[in-house]
Amino acid sequence: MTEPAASYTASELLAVMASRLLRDGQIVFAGVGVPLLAATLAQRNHAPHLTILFEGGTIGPFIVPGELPPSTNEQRCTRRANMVLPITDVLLLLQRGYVDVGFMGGAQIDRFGNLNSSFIGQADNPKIRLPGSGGGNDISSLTDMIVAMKHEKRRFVEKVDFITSPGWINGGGTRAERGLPQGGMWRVVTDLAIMGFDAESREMTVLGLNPGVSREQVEDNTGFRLLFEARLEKIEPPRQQELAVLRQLDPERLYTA
Amino acid sequence: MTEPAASYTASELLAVMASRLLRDGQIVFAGVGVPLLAATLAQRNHAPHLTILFEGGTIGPFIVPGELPPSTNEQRCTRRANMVLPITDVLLLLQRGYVDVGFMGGAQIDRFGNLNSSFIGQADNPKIRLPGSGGGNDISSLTDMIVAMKHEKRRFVEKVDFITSPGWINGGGTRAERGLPQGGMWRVVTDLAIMGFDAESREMTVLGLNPGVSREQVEDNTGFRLLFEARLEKIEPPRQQELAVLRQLDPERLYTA
Amino acid sequence: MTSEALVAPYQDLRRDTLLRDRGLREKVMSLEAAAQLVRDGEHVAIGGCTLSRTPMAMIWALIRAKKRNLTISRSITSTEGDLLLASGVSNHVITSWFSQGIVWGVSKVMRHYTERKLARFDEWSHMSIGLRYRAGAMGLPFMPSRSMLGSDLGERVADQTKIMACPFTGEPLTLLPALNPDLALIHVQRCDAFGNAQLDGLQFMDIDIAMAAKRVILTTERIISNEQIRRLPDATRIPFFAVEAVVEVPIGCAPHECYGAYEPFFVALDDYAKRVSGDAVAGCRQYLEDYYYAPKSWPEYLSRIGMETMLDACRRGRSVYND
Amino acid sequence: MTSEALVAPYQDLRRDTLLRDRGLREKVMSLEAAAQLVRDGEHVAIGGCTLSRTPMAMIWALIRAKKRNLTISRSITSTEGDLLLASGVSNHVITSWFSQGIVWGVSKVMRHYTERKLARFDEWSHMSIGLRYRAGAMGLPFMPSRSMLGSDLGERVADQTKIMACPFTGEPLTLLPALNPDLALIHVQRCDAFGNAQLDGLQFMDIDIAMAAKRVILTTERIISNEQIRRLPDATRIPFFAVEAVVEVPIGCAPHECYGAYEPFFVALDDYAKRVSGDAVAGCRQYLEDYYYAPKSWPEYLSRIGMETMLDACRRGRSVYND
Repeated sequence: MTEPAASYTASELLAVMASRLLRDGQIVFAGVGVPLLAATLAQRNHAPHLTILFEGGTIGPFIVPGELPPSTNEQRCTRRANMVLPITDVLLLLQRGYVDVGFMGGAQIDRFGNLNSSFIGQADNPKIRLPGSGGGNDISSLTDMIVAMKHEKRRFVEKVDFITSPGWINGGGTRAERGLPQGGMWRVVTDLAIMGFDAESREMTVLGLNPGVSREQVEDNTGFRLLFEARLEKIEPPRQQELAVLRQLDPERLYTA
Repeated sequence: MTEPAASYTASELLAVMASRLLRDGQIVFAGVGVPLLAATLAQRNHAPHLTILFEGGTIGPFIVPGELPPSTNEQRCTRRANMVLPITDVLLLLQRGYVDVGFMGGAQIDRFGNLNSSFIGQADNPKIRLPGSGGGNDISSLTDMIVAMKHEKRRFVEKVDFITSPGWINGGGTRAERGLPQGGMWRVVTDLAIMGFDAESREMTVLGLNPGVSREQVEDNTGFRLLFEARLEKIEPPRQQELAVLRQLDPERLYTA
Repeated sequence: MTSEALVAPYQDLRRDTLLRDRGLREKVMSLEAAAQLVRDGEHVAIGGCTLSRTPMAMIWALIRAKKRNLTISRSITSTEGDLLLASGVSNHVITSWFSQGIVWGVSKVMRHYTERKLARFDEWSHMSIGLRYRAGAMGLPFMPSRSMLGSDLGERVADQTKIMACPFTGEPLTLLPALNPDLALIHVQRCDAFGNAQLDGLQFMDIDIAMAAKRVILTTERIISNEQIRRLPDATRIPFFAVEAVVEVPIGCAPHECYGAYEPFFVALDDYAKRVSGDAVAGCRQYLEDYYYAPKSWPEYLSRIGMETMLDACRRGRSVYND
Repeated sequence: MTSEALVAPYQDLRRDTLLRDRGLREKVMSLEAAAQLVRDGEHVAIGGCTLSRTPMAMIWALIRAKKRNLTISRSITSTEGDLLLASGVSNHVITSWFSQGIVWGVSKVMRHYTERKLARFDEWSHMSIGLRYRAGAMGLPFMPSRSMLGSDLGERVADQTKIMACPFTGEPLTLLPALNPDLALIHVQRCDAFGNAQLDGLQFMDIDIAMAAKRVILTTERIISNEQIRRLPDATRIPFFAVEAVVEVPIGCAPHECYGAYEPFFVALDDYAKRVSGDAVAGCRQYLEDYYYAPKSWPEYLSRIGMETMLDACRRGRSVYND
């Protein structure tokens, strides 16, 4: 796909759009990369009381600009945190019900918001063995999800090869029937659009198009039939101030190249 | 019953006899009072590498002479300990299988070594509501037990009014049948004798008489028919050195009056 | 069957939690204001154990506020149990052991209320109470256990547990129902205004209680800055978002102990024991009159216990750091 | 089905534990001696997570000792996983995520061994691995969980789990089989000669791993006196009686990090990534040659990484205490 004509990268756009979805006072279980940047941007912008949780075992850290962690499991994740605790216990906060939103990147997603980070091709005989779930399955099973990813046909597929992290499974009430009445995929943020899921069918539905992006452009980069809201949200382009915060956080463009 | 004619109290005798049952290197889950005194005496005497665990959450403390804890749950239990941990986790060491011996006092015991610290009389309409199990049920369920108590007819009964802490239940294989293949009552130490349990029937069996105590004296103070080993152990009276340690630990005779 | 013996549906537990304001916010208030967070008939879990880190000041405030029909749960229950029964604040105690302490013998107050069926005393093994809180803290409906099998103790609460054969090994297990108290009262050495708490020494069941409870009231020897908390994040034991109220109450466990700050006030505990050695209920009510209703404030309660007794307890308390 | 997927009968687990010498005794030894405690084919759990507190020196020793057919389990597996596969030490990895790290992309070494079925990669959710260790640590045959339902991830390990309707609420639960590794390798900031260990910062799953394992090998930045341990008993995270061996190895996680001591050696990690960017297996084997087999000692391994890189990592590592 082509870069939207503007002075920001696709990743910066993702981070800005995603940050606007977060509300003050929320507890957000975030992965590194765009999710962390978006959550931190939200904190500095409009959600000063938002709390970030990291899978490695951190509650409420401050990220030091230019010292972004390589994963959620290094000491950089703990700078000036309110608490550190064992991995199992921070993940159990999801099960206990303390977390408002889980927020991560995605490799492959389908029209019902299921995520695959395990296998491309057949699980028993894969073309590519991907790294795996990490906490993805736990987060997706136990809270509402936001996913930020690049909008590409090969990533947006009719049906994922393997459900690593459950979305709405086969749509409708199938997620609850499979034993997961709580949580579910809430928003998918890409460099082209912001999507939600139909309240009934649970099919992926475009809620708004990013500045300068056409409906056709989104459809061309999606491997299945997307629903579109009758009235699409108007999405404001990234503001200089938002981009400035991101560039201060990630001067080396580790995650925003 | 009459005090054995000697310059030590019944409690001191109990502590000394019990301490001799402990071996070096063992991990002993001990209650306060005589069990703690006996375990500490063993440490100073013949078992320097014995480790004491307290229900309140302590691993391997040193007891400061004259500063005996009022229960297993105060800071006096933690002096120079190797580790303190939550109550549930120290009790889970029993379930994980780390503990060699559980050691506590008893209010009422029966011929199969079951202990009652809950009700005298009917549970639904008790004559006396006793304080309860504490960790007694857990310790008795999950490791080998030593009990130290005064030898009185009202305490040594045919059948306890209520099984708070399981011994051999109804004898034979009934403990295992009830779901407790591990652990069981190993020794009962009193001011009159040391008792074990028959390997088959699991009936309480006198292994040795304390100095100056007759078989009849033991029978007169027991509410059921005791078995006696064909060859009774010869039990040495408390040595001055053993008594000296006890009196140094408990100068105010808090537990050894 | 009592409410806390039943396991709430998972979605209810989640809703209760998500409805709480879990943002980073100040929540410092007075004992009296905190007492208003407790509603009659609720299940209140008490932190600490026996004579240690008992949230006595908060219990003092609940008794003065004349709460009624509270269910109380605690690892081991000591003098605070007597007072909660004799004051009429509680009529139901869930615990593993209930009396002032071994050296003082069986509580006559506990005996009076339980033997006469004026109050209910649900007895569980110590580990079982801990595992029930832990299941609640983990968002699980139950915790399996190998304890309480074969005994009358287990039989007596059989209507609240399940016995199951392990699907992996066939071994018998007791499934203990999760305990999610409406409130937890916990006293700590220090915490910040948001409720991030540090705990020294013995932790008892406090962390599980805090995470299992629907609301947590923290009393603390002192309130420290959030900056101090953030300098040592691995010393935080209770996270702010689990906490509803923070009350600064120095010497807030008297006459019980607070690790590293003060040991039990033995003179005061012996005095209490003497007061309940005869007509226990009358003695306990008089004690409530003298120490709970008469004083105008917690400092006045402390002055009645006496300066010399307090200084001695503090000297002994700090001694753990002398070696 | 692999041995660690089956839950051992409880009496076997108890026997293994009771047979260990759990007395207070010194157990300091060399890396080489500690490596001899590991037998071919055993299940070895690795402490830390991703790039943090990886017991790299001990893994280095196992690879040099040419161990075979080890099953490895870890919360999240990074470069040490590549090295254990490429060296032939392990042919089975149980983990939730396996690659060097997000910024370096998918591990081609992992892909080579798993896609060609040269090694088995059992994938569990992160929390599920943690709960399996926790069940093992608690002496339970399983831990219930609300995760891994409905997904192919759960389906794929369905032969190792049970789905059950909660007997209290009727809700569906996944029962996760306990994981009791034969050995745990854990690196800590400090411990005493008996094995009482203090852990700073992120603890990951190390405490559960230590209590679940049948034998624990501790590597430590430094060995401190038992007196120091006893001065701060609430700082001890692993009790001596769970530990079989103590090895003092400064900078023992290089090129990974050790909280408060050194951050990841990014220069070295980028170099590794470059070496495995082409023919990954050949590159990894060459790396093993240069860093694992050629050096005569751990200090020599460190000098090959380089003084400047190390000092920089240490400067960044200590910075957590600068604020």
